[in-house]
Amino acid sequence: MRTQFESPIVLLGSRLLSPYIMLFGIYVIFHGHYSPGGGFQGGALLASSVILIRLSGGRIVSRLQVREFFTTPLAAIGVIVYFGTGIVSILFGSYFLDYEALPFPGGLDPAALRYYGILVIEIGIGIAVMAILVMIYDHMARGEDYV
Amino acid sequence: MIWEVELILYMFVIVAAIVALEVKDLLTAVVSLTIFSFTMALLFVAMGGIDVGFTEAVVGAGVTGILFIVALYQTTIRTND
Amino acid sequence: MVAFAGLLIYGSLDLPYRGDADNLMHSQRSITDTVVAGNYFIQEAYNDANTPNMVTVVLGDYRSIDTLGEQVVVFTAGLICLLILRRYRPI
Amino acid sequence: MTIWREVKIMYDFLLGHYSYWLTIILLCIGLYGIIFKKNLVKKTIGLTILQASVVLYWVSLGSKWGATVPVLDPAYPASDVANYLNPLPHTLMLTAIVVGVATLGVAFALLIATYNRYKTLDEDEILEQIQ
Repeated sequence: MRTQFESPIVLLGSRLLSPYIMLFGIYVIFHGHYSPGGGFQGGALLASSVILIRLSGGRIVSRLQVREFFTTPLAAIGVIVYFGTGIVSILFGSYFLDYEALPFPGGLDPAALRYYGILVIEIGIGIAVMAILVMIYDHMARGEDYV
Repeated sequence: MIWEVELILYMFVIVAAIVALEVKDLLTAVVSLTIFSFTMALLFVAMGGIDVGFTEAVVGAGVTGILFIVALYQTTIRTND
Repeated sequence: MVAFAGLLIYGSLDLPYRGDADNLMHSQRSITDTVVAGNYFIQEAYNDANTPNMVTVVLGDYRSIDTLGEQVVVFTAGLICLLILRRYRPI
Repeated sequence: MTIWREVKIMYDFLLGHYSYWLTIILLCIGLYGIIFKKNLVKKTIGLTILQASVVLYWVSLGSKWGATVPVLDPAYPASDVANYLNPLPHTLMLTAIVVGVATLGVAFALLIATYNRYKTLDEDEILEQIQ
């Protein structure tokens, strides 16, 4: 099963649709406190918007958006953001991943500090899930084309 | 939890699962699996798990279908059963 | 396979009714007189983290080490894909 | 009047147990696909169905009659736990689905490596070539 052909209509439709999917993914990550959503869903939406361009445009067009080189460091950054939050909360005198000692400015009470701590963690999850799904797609679609 | 709706969705899910396993063409099987995943997401929402339904609708109906298609593109579509 | 299904269905006859609010997992105190986790999450989630969505609070605050392990599993799966499918150049 | 009471008990029993039975049927369909199908892609489809059925069982355990979704609404006080669903199974299954997709990627990587080596996906032909 190796048949493929170029179609400008598919590329145009994907380019029309992809930014709105990406915007909705970012909205889902940042609005996950008040409605269903969160890091996993938002990351999967961001990954699907990137994969849509890669699937319709091919390798040359998709290099303009997210380079294939950047996916693995981005996944590592996502894990490090999560883990670093726990380490920072240890350094400021609390348990591992207990957010009530995080150094946010403004003199907030522990409930509000937990609110922002959860937000930081959701961003880390979103970056990691997006990068890893795109990475799996890249290495599967590359296959035997590369040397 | 409206049990009539859940019963109809259960019937759809079981029929889609049987079709996905028994059909001869692998592309048809993948499309039927996508229908299975999306109906499963509707079933989660009918049971009240909206976060689980959202995740299944994004991941199961979107990314899984693309990964199956790419795997078929890299390998073969020929099957014996 | 039919015998296996019949065995599982026979085993499911003694399960509690689905959706009954008086189940053991939905009750206020467990049989050893400790607080059941789900009810504690429902009652105290908004007071602890100012967040209306309880699933987010349980995911990010109460069981955050679980989520950390899950993210490491996903990262490892991506690395395994990279290591299996990468072609090394012949020297 | 005693016959109606028997019918009512039977109706409640069926209403409380039918989802367990249909979930068990779904699990057996997935297990049949794993065991008896010879193509590796069909086996992967069977794995997906099996995982979805287990997720469905957990979500169905967390449901209550007359309760609303676990997002806090000021109209329903949170002190009464019968107003809200149990959020713990939802959280566990949320992570399980994403881990399932990542491990499905690993399965596809192994499958592509197998095809590049043996040029087939049928189980019997692979076993013949190994002999």
